[in-house]
Amino acid sequence: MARFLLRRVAGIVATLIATSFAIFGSVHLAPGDPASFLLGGRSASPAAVAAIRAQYHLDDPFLVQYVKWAGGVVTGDFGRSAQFRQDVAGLIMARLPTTLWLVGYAGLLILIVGLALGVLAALRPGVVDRLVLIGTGVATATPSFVAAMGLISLFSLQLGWFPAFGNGSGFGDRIVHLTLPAAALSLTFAGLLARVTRAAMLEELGREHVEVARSRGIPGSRVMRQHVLRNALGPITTVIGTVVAGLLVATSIVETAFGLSGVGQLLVGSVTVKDFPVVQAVSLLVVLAFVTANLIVDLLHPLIDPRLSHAKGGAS
Amino acid sequence: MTTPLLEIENLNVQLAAGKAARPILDGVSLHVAQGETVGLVGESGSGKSVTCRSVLGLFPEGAQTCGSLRLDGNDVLTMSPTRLRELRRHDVSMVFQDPRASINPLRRIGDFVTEGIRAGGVPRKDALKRAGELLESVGIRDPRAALRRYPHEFSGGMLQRVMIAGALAGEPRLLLADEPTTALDVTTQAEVISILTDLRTERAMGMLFVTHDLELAAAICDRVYVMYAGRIVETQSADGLFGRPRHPYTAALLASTPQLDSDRPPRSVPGRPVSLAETSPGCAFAVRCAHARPRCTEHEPVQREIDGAHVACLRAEELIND
Amino acid sequence: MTVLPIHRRKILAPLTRLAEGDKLVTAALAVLAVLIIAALFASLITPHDPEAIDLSAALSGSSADHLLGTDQSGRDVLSRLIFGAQTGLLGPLLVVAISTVLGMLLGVAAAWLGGAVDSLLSRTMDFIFSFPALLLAIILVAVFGVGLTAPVIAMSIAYAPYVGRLVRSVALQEMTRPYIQAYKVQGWSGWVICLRHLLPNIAPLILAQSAINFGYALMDLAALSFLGFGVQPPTADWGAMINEGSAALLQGATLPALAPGVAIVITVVAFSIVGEAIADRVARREQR
Amino acid sequence: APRAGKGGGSAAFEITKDTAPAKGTVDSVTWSLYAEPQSLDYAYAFDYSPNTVLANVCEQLMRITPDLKLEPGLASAVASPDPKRWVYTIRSGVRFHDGSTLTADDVVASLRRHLDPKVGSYWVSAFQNVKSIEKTGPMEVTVHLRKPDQLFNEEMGTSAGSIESAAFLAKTGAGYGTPDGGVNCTGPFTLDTWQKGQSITLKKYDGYWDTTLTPKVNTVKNVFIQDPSARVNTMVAGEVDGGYLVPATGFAKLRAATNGTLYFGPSTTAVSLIPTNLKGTLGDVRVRRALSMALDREGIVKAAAAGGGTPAKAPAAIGAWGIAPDAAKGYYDKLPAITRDVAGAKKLIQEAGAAGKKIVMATSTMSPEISVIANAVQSAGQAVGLQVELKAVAPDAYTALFSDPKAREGIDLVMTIWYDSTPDPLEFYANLQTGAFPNYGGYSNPEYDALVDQANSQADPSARTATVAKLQEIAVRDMVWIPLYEVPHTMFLNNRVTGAPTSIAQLQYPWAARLGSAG
Amino acid sequence: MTEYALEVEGLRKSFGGHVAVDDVSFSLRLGGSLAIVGESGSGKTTTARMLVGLERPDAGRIRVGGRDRSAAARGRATRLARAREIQMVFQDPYLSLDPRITVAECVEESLRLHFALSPRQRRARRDALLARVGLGEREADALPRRLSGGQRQRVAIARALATEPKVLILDEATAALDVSIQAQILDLLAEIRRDTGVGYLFVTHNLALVRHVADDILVLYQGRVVESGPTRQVLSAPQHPYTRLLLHSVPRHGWDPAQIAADRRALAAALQETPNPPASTESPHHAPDTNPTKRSAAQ
Ligand SMILES: Nc1ncnc2c1ncn2[C@@H]1O[C@H](COP(=O)(O)OP(=O)(O)OP(=O)(O)O)[C@@H](O)[C@H]1O
Ligand SMILES: Nc1ncnc2c1ncn2[C@@H]1O[C@H](COP(=O)(O)OP(=O)(O)OP(=O)(O)O)[C@@H](O)[C@H]1O
Ligand SMILES: [Mg+2]
Ligand SMILES: [Mg+2]
Repeated sequence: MARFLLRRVAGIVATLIATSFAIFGSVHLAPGDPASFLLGGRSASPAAVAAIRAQYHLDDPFLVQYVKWAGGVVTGDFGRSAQFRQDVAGLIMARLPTTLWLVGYAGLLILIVGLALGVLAALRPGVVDRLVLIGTGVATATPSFVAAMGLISLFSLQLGWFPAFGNGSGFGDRIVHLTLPAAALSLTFAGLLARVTRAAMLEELGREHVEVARSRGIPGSRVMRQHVLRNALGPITTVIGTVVAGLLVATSIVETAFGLSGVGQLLVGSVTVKDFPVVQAVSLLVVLAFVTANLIVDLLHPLIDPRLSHAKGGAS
Repeated sequence: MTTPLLEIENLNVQLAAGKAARPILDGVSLHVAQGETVGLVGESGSGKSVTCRSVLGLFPEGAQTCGSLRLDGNDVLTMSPTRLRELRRHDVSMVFQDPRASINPLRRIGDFVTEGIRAGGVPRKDALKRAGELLESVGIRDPRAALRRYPHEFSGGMLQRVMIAGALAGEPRLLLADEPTTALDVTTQAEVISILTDLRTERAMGMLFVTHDLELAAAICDRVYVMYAGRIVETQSADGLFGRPRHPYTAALLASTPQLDSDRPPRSVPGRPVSLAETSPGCAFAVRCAHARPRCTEHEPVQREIDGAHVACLRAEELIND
Repeated sequence: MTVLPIHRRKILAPLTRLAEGDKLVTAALAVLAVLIIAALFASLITPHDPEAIDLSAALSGSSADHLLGTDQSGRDVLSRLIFGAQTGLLGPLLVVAISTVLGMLLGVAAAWLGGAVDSLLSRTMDFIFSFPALLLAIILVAVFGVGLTAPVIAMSIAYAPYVGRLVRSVALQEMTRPYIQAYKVQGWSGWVICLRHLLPNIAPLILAQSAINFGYALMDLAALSFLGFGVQPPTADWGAMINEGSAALLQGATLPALAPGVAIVITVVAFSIVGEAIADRVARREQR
Repeated sequence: APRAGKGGGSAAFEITKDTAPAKGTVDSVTWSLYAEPQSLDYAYAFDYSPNTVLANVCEQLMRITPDLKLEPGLASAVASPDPKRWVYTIRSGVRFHDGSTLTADDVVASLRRHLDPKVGSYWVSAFQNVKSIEKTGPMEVTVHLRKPDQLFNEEMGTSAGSIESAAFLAKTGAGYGTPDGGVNCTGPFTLDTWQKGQSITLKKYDGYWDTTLTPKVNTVKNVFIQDPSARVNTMVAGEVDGGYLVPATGFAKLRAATNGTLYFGPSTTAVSLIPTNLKGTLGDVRVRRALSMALDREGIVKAAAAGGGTPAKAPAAIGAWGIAPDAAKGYYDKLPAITRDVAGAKKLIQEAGAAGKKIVMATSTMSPEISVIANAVQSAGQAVGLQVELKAVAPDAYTALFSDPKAREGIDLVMTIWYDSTPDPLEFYANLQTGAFPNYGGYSNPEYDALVDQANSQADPSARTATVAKLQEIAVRDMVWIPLYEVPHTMFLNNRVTGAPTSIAQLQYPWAARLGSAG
Repeated sequence: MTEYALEVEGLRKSFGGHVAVDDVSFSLRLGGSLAIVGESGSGKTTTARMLVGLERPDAGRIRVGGRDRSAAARGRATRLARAREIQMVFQDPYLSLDPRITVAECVEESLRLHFALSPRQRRARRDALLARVGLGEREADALPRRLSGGQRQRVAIARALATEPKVLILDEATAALDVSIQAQILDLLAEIRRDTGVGYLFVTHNLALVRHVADDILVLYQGRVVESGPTRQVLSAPQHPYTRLLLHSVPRHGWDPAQIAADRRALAAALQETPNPPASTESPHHAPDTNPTKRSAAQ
């Protein structure tokens, strides 16, 4: 187990190094002079440009720049935002709580609503199943920004139930402020999870061991819990893993649509003005979250399916 | 013969209307007495499994049934769901063909063996203790450790023993064995069969043993039913069946099975086995039958008793001398 | 006389077989047909020039002349919606085409060649996989600028591992089937077996996945347009229309933003229904 | 006198010069900003949101009042012993927010930062004629110029003239003006907290020297609300007490609001088209004029500004003539009227032989006006036989159009919303001098250049404006920029509070100091 | 020397640490018939796969008609030449045909690859082959999905015969079929051997079957050859205890399963092997004692 974990963490580190190199490298490819942006739209005397270039190490060879940057990243120094003239780490840290709250809240909604609907559809073939299928079909097809518009017009403008902007502070206030964004964010994913749950459960329902359990006089609810739902957890967990990762990127859209100041909006804002240090840092963070989520899923799988713990070569 | 343990009379199973509507069983009648081992043989699609499962009240989705299916005199077809569950837990158990598919791979062996009795309210500790004894009785070494292991840690033969232990947990009086050894090696098959036969004598259980291996049926059964296309075509004692098959189908089946002890090469039967839905009026076997006469395709043969054998062949009497 | 109808029936046969009388699938196919026709013949069927402005008629509501009203510049929303189907379908089509081809190559190569090639390709796919599509698109937009190109390239790359992993696992499964081995024993070369037998047999599954990916690509591209990274004004594009139209919501004009939003939802739903219908057919065929 | 807009029936607006004075104190006020300031370093304060905050926190040498007049600020007196020298006498007894006392050293340090290329000040053009900045006494600073520069003194009323404690600048270094480093200037409010990404809270500064501007509000919380709809909605819902720069799309809604008032105030803002390539199709003045004639300005005002604007005759708004508002009206009236004349424009294009020629106009999703105007230009071009191609660029690229000549390659026309920081129209017209940075099209006219220099050496405002009037005439005649419309400065104010100036001078004037309770 | 169609010497193959086939040697006479028997996981299929080149042997020699084919095939010519030497029929009739290719095309493909025939000649040859295995025109145009298991196995045999091989390997080729159909296929195979002189290598665990189809027999146990010889001799006087056990295990009248179980344990103890090795030591790809006999209903 420890060896497996070590190998996976090493894999993640390798991925992150490759990722950071890819991101840094692609940004380096970008046409245009970063210095011209740093001068913020005012007359750029050659002296000023030279000063900026020196300040941001733009004249060093690419590899030197990369090593300097990567060295900083390791110590938590992601460089300085050109746009905000602040340390990128500070910029992100200030916005991280909002994003985490949003992701957490949405994640919870997705889990509860998605699982409940999926299970319901699997258990009640016929009208209920059909309704859930149609509902989740539309939900998965509704982009979060479209949902955002609908939710804002209805709940905050027409009905006035929720505030139209702001992150909120304190628990209750945050919940109130983040309800609509979390709903918009979770719509697609909850629909997806419901569908996957339904499909996984139906697949399990068709398995022989379920029929065997029935043939042994086990009550239906128990069969559902211990054989169907339990065995469907594998694919469900996989989907939850990708959903968690997908959420982090989707926040950029939702935060922009709701005017929340979080990491996603920071990313979008930074891309619009080519504030590369921020783009690099946020991208790296998202990738880190993505691979971590996948690692957790991979660690969960052997717990769900004992067959996998052996296959992975872990000592039992 | 006293009242049989299991008595199926004139069971018809039909898939409901719609595209897939078709008959599966037609007038199946069979009975199993206490302590008796009854074989059910036939080629694939003949309806052996459907017959077997129907004893537990398990039918394909949307199936319509008629006839009667009594266990100890109680009709399974009209039982309440609660009573049916009781029956499955305590009275009848089934051993399936593929143990690896039949046992939930994600749960421990102990869970599998005990789940039936625990659903009946037996506390966990007692159930586990009982499960340990059961595993021991089917020849699993270190049963206490085995309870904590997972199905994938067992070979197929061992897993089939686990399945048998699970089937025995509710102390059933009737054991349904649907090709329990088809997936196993010949040597492993012998071990599993020996366990089954031992247990049957120990517990005086009735057993309905489904197989397509005539030799195997001959070796362990008291009586054998032969099925073809959803109907029972012949019933006899095992010895009788193999010595003097009365139905041309039984005879053909026997002839086509390679024999280890005889030099007579397997004789092939033309055509292929059909399912009930594919049959035309009259005898379903007529198209493949060397002895068929035109009337065979006109009248459906009724079962008659001939020398203690029940045969559904119009020419059964004529053919005795062949 | 009879040649034409027979011919036509042949063309439509796979579709009618797919629909199999299922009303939902039939409706989805109809929606797609309408969309494709709208995209192909947009200039013939639109009531107005999608870029013709009429400032005096800005944000007029639904009327006989403008069924879906006008936007801030007084452009006809319906016409823009119809033209929007062009970029709306072209972008995802490119993404799906490129990513499917790429994923198929990667997946089949990994499965067929196995060994070191497999682990190298699988690692590569894992690596790409760790970039969410939208993130990769955003990075490429940051680097190469806005427009359809960078997002399409980014998403083609990002979607490829999804196809690649599917193809690899399906191909691995298919390769254990004796018919593939029989062809090897017959002396066929790996290429021929892959192209003639392996790929066609896994193609329906890939097609199903592609249809579903199409919907996702459409949503992602629309999201990028909404963020201002994708298709740029004045080109009519659903995502961009929502972006422009959302400002008018305050002025009480919902149609400029609502109409493209609904169009996206309907299109994606239609694609996913068709994708699932294909997957369903494959699954049922497998069962037989 | 109030000026009525002619944006069409319901959209008409009225200019309100000021709001009623505050009657009492209020503990706290929440104010909306449309974006988070990227920095509170005055050297980079060149946008609405940082200026709106800094106006209350960092005071300048000079002060521009709400009625767009220049008056002494931290310099108690200013003198120009000769045209190439400005001598500032520093006000005594002024304390920075940390309690230290303002001296000439602070002024020198603050101003010299604009000259330092490492700083990269956004205000560097204000200092283009500065030779040196010297301390000439304990409380006196002298600025030496290379050539006469009247504008320089006026720029001292903008962030170019903001004064920061030299010690604080030295101490914070690169962190100056960031949420972590903060600022330590003088002004009626101190920077209290900067919650990154969310809000900047200002606190009343008790030691402020100018007792006429003693705040009546203890804290002002500036919240950042980027989304225009959200900004309007929070105003209507009373979640914020007010805000400047109200989105045009929200006018109707805010007018109808019962909990506050939408004000239109004096402004120096005008929206124009800038021909950025005078060597291409737009090189011919007839083509530029034709395009101007073909434009539907009323329609544009209605669609792009929701009626909140008036068609313009000149590229500098009439409000930019703050130093001589009455004379300005006369000059403005003399300018040829702009009437829409598509047929005439078409003829003009034919004369110029430009029929069918191509013009590339940049457009962007950056703000909704841009695309509406771009569409209008395209349709006007079509009407007169020009082929207008819209080239969409990303927001960053759109910004770059104004800073990077390379970014403008291949683009003939861009739209801009231009405001002047000073009340002097010369600020705008100096831009069109040969070689000036914002002379994006590379317009060059010796007569014009001479007049700019002349105006910049005329100390007397009326003489100077007379010269600028000539500049205006030439600029309009040559259509160096194509004027579209002028927009008023907008503000929404909750009924609870009053006193905030409506004028665009709020960008440098401590507007929050006048804010207080309405009843 | 050349009297042998197939000669195998010291064949060995291991997967990971597990030796699946260990030092297996045998030979098959021209037109002869040899059966490889053994319990599940004894290495029968692995041996067969090595013979046709689907698996690379770790050690050992395989010769067909005197030509060595132990090394991997390089180039098209070798590949084709080898395909004309040995062909194989697989166990599962439902998975051994490409579902998209018609029966006729399936056979024709093979002819096209191996022989330069005119289209007419090819069609004639194809029809002859199909007729040979008892399939008519109606089946020729059908897709495999329309055929029963027995018919599919006939197609597979026709396809294998198309290359005119010297040796045909039948890996449990009748195990998935009903006995009545199995008998038909066995008849067919016997006929073909008589007519063409092709040699058979039967891979099976059914000893009763072996008695009727094979001249010689090779008993594998845990990858090793434990006994070999003429079928009659081995079946009537088995030498190795494992062969005896196998023989006794075949169900028949008077069969005593309890005795067999005891014998089996005794044998395992004697050979110091566990009768049922825990699956964890086995490859996850292969569940060793599940006979993959997925008997689907022939529709
Ligand atoms: N769940 C089901 N749904 C539809 N048809 C079924 C179902 N189960 C069985 N059948 C049909 O019933 C007929 C008999 O099937 P059954 O499984 O009883 O055959 P069998 O004799 O057990 O064959 P085998 O030897 O292959 O197990 C077949 O034609 C089969 O297709
Ligand atoms: N590709 C493979 N990877 C790993 N192990 C394998 C592989 N193929 C076969 N084995 C192992 O090699 C051993 C022999 O397998 P093989 O399939 O040859 O047995 P068999 O005699 O054909 O058995 P059966 O009767 O079940 O077909 C088994 O233990 C199996 O697990
Ligand atoms: Mg069965
Ligand atoms: Mg095998």
